[in-house]
Amino acid sequence: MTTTERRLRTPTHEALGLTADDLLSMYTVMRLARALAERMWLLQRGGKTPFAVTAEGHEGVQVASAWALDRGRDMVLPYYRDLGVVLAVGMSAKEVMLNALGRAADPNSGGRQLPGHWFHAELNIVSGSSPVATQIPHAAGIALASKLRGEETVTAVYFGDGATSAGDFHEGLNFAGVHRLPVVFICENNGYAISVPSSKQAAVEDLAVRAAGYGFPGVTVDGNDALAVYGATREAVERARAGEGPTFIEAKTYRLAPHTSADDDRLYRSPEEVEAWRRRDPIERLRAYLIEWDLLDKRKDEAIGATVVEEVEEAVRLAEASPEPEPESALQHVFYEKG
Amino acid sequence: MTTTERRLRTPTHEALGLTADDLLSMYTVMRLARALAERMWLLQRGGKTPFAVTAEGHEGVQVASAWALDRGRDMVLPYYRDLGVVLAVGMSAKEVMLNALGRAADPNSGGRQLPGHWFHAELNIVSGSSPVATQIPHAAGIALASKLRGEETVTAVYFGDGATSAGDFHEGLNFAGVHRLPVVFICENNGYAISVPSSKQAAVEDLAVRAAGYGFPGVTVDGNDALAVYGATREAVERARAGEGPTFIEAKTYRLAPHTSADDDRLYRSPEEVEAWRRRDPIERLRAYLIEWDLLDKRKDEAIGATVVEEVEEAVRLAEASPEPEPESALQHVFYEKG
Amino acid sequence: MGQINLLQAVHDALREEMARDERVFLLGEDIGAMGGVFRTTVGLLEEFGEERVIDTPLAESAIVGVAIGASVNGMLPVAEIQFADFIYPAVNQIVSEAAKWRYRTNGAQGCPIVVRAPYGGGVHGGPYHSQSVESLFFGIPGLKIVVPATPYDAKGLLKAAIRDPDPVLFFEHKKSYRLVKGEVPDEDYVVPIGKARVSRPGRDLTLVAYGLMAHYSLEAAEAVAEDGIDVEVVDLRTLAPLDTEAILESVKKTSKVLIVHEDNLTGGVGAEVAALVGQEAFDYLDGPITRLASPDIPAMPFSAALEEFAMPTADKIKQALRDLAAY
Amino acid sequence: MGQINLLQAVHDALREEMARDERVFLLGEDIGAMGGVFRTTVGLLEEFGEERVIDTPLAESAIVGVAIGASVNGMLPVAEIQFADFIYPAVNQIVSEAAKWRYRTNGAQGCPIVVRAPYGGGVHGGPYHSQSVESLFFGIPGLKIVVPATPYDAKGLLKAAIRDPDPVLFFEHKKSYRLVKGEVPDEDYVVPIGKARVSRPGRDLTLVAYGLMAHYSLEAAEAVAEDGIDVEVVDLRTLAPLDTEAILESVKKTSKVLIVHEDNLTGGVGAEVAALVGQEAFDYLDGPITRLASPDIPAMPFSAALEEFAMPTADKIKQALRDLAAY
Ligand SMILES: Cc1ncc(C[n+]2csc(CCOP(=O)(O)OP(=O)(O)O)c2C)c(N)n1
Ligand SMILES: Cc1ncc(C[n+]2csc(CCOP(=O)(O)OP(=O)(O)O)c2C)c(N)n1
Ligand SMILES: [Mg+2]
Ligand SMILES: [Mg+2]
Repeated sequence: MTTTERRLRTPTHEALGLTADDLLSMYTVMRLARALAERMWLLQRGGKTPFAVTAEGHEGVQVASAWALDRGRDMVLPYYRDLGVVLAVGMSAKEVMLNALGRAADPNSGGRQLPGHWFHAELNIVSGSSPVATQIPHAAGIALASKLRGEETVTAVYFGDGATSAGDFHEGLNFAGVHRLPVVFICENNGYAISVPSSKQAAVEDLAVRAAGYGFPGVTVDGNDALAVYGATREAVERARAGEGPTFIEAKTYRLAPHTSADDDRLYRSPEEVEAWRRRDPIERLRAYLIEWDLLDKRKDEAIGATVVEEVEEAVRLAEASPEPEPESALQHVFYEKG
Repeated sequence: MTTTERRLRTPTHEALGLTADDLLSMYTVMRLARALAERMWLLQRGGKTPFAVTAEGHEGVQVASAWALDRGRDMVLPYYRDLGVVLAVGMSAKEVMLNALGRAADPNSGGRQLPGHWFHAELNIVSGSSPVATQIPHAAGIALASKLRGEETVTAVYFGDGATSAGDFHEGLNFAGVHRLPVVFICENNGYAISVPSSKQAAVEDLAVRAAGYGFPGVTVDGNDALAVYGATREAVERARAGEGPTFIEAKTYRLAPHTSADDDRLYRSPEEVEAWRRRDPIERLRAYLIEWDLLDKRKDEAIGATVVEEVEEAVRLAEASPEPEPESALQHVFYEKG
Repeated sequence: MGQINLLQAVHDALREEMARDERVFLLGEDIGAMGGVFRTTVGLLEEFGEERVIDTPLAESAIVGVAIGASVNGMLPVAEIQFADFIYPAVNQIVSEAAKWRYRTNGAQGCPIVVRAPYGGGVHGGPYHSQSVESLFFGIPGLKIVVPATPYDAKGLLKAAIRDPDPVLFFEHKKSYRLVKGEVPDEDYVVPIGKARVSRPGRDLTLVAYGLMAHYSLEAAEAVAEDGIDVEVVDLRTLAPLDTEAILESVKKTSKVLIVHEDNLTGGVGAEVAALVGQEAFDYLDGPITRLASPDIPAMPFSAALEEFAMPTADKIKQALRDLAAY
Repeated sequence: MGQINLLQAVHDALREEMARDERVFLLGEDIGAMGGVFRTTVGLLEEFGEERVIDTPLAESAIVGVAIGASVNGMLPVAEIQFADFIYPAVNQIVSEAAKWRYRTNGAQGCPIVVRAPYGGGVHGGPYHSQSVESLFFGIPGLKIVVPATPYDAKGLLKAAIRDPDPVLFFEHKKSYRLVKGEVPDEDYVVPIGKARVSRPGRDLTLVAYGLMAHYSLEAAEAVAEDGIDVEVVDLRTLAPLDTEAILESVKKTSKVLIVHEDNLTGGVGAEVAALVGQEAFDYLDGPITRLASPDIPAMPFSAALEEFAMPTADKIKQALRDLAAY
């Protein structure tokens, strides 16, 4: 783009009300999510943890959508893949690594749950489990509570395309629709539920059409276009905050890595397919945008890369030095314990 | 309508491929359903049975939709309100009364289930329970079996508007959509789930819009217009039989009586509302059509009425004379028993 | 102090807790304008408004799931499942979510919901309106289960359940609603969760029961007293956590135990009571650990003849008491 | 005759039954192209085609509900629940529908489905990939529950389950899949549902177990044999219907019983075994009815330290055997 061309157009991020700094921070968090993910694979392969679940390819939808929330005020229900979401709302790399290694100091669950099962009371990150879709009715309940108290809090709930087949998806969206609750439903549609492709999951091209059945808008966005995701989510958040009810956002994306460390994705998809999507990497795409608008150059980008790597390594160091839970503590906290 | 007017138009039933005899039979079954219902209230109030569930007002959608099925070939999954459906596919008044009184000879369950919980293996009526919506995935499974065997059987499954909020509704329709199964989903939308009105059940005007989310057509028909219901169902049955997949039919109707004998509908709806719907009685409407087209006159109508009453009284007599189940038989048939 | 029935006791507990604490709200099917199919919530919509008495869509998983969400966002929801028989669609939310919330957050957060459900047979409801479902949830760590027998306990325990920081399943015998009457004080009180009650002291034999069967058991105990058999009746009131101390104390005193429940025999709560006694009071036992329960069939059939055959009755309990006493 | 692992035994049973009877088909998540997340269905899609090996949407209630529908329309479906922990959304279909179908049709029609699910801990799966869920279904009339310990039993019991006219829940310990190997004949055979197996005869003490714990129990029994304690190990194999005869026969012989399961203690299957023994073998008993199980927590945590603490092990069983023998 020439300088003249640039002068003639409004940059997308400005049109969306994002400053250059915002956008660079968003980009940095996306890179941090990627770097943490890559480090998790190394830890898992190196025997430092038996399990890893990561989000390569999902950073666009995760970070950009969470960016549209009011941090510390809005409620967030991520699912196991949402590393980018929890980072965007403020979880530190160290906390993520304490979780990845199952340490006693892990704020998510103190080593009780599998990695990727997020919880952080101070950050309004609501505890999630493994059974798919159960968090969707929770989101409705959380939003109902906010509404009953007359707060303007918005609740954002995340899930995959597979989750849209579960009964709880339906019951949760229907409840939110009936009560016009301030919820944003964000579906990260990566075309697969482990090995099951979209064609076997639903007989529709766009899952967003389902929103019409619940009486609220549904939109499909390119999940690898962080700015598009941000725009769609911001609009949904504004609608919710204004008392206009829920929105369903379907962000189409792709998982570049296996489902989890227990998966072998070569059993159900071709290297060509993965490669094609790798060329649409949301991080590359945002990088290209930043460079196009002169908000980033090679030097600055490398500096970001270096900071991110440092942050990750520091997190790993701290987490590895952090103690395991005490064996007998397994008996605690089945019920409330005084004191 | 004058004779000339009549000559100039094709009667709706003929356009739908129904003979005058067909239509009169359909009308007779609707009247039988009504007469049985009214008799059940008397039996319940007279202490002959502790429970009754009836269908006054639903006869149009029930009888006319079932009329579009291939009796003895197609599979039918009625819900507890579907007295008209089971009569239309061949259950006798006597069998209905054996069921209403919980007798040992009741083919539906030998007095084990509440009245209205239908089952008749020979008539392809599939056993139903009380929990709402569970039959919807069953219908998908039944249709899947037909499809796996290459049969051209169609499966029709019935449920109320309340059932459309349950997870099983969603999971069942989605499964049927993915596999393009030969199922017709028939929703008898009477505006209430016991006392809960439509506005608290879903945030949409027409539930039929949900079908789009499963990749197949949804239609809304006037459930009190038997001919419209018949037409919509026949089309859906033909689509299913031709391998073109499921259809969702929403028939809007009204329950003229309380939910069951345990209900007091005055707690949640006005006499005026009930009265307004009484004026749209599907039986009256079909009667008017028949008279309009000279297929029925007062004398013939009275004769039908008399036959129906006789059939009902005979059924009550036989059922009352039929023995109760043996107490110890309560222990039988938890599992398969040889011999 | 006045005589009220169990239905009224439940109603009053809900009403008083709603008045006492703004965080308390109700959700369920037909609880609003209709006041509940059993009329336990009559008048509450009028008094507290549609926002706190919510008629939900027909979706039990959402009823419990929404309650869970609201509870972790500062509210104290009381969910009604119209009949215990319809709690099964909510099992995933109850077992995977409510029961495990505190454990998986390492104690940082609880899930203070109450799930109320009318249970039990003897009302000609057929197999889907008569079930006792407690054994399905019994033994799921993280769940409290309460089954009150008297209006006093129903009111005091429901209040305790609403104030409890953890999820509580609260089962009300639907036949007891109008059948069982009793004294209830006017002032606010709670009955602690986890404590059984000796509803009749006795020396010869311990009878452990709960819910409607606690009444039939008392009736049977009084009857056999005439034959000189002095039965101690322990009304469990709370099934989880089980009051093991109260059970053991009684059995160690009497040396014999009969356990009665309406739920079917196999895998019922009675099995755990029996196992407890067989391990912890073995040396005190003077006769076989005996259970009386419904037969292993899928709940009572509709036909009166079949239903009567299936229900445990005071007569059947009397017979079992006599047999065990004679051992 | 060859040595195969439990995973292979399950696979072979499925394959042979599909070849034997056209009515048999499979449905579940990731069972097709992927061959199952544990690889139990590898190659079956290729051999039998997409119509008989159906990758379903992520919807457990539909998986079981569709299976039920197909079963009452002449098919013999085998549904896979990917982890037993995810069976809860299907509880309504299993308990309200499959379990009650024959009863409510007055015996006229059954519901011959099999629901397979990998269960159990010790695999660093955390609380949602480690659960033992049998106690939730145990005692629901109309359900059969099978938990094989050996490849021989897994293959023979799965074949029996597929041929059974009623619904069968079939739980496979996921840690056993590759850990446990054994001889399996080449020819077709079934192992009857409802029969326990004495996997080690002994005189001093009866040890009742199932699943992975049946192996740990054998190991512990061999170890204490060196101290002169001769343990009889009864591997239940089927939990419902429980083989009460086999249990009682053994206990009447040995006079002492230890019951071991991985499921948490309270309300587990062990309680029913204890209750049975306490009632029917009371006069033969020479020591307290003893249970060893996981503590009452919501399944094993992820951290290795916590998980090890929670799992019953051969060492813990040995200790319990010694204590009971010394009583
Ligand atoms: C109720 C339930 N069933 C099955 C599983 C096993 N499982 C874990 S993740 C997953 C696929 C989820 O796919 P999707 O919702 O598309 O999310 P993605 O992993 O693709 O981001 C499955 C089947 C589960 N966790 N919960
Ligand atoms: C899962 C479940 N929840 C609750 C009930 C109690 N119940 C019985 S019928 C009914 C209302 C059903 O309404 P709808 O589906 O509209 O059918 P209608 O009775 O109006 O024909 C309810 C809530 C039930 N049977 N099953
Ligand atoms: Mg996906
Ligand atoms: Mg209705």
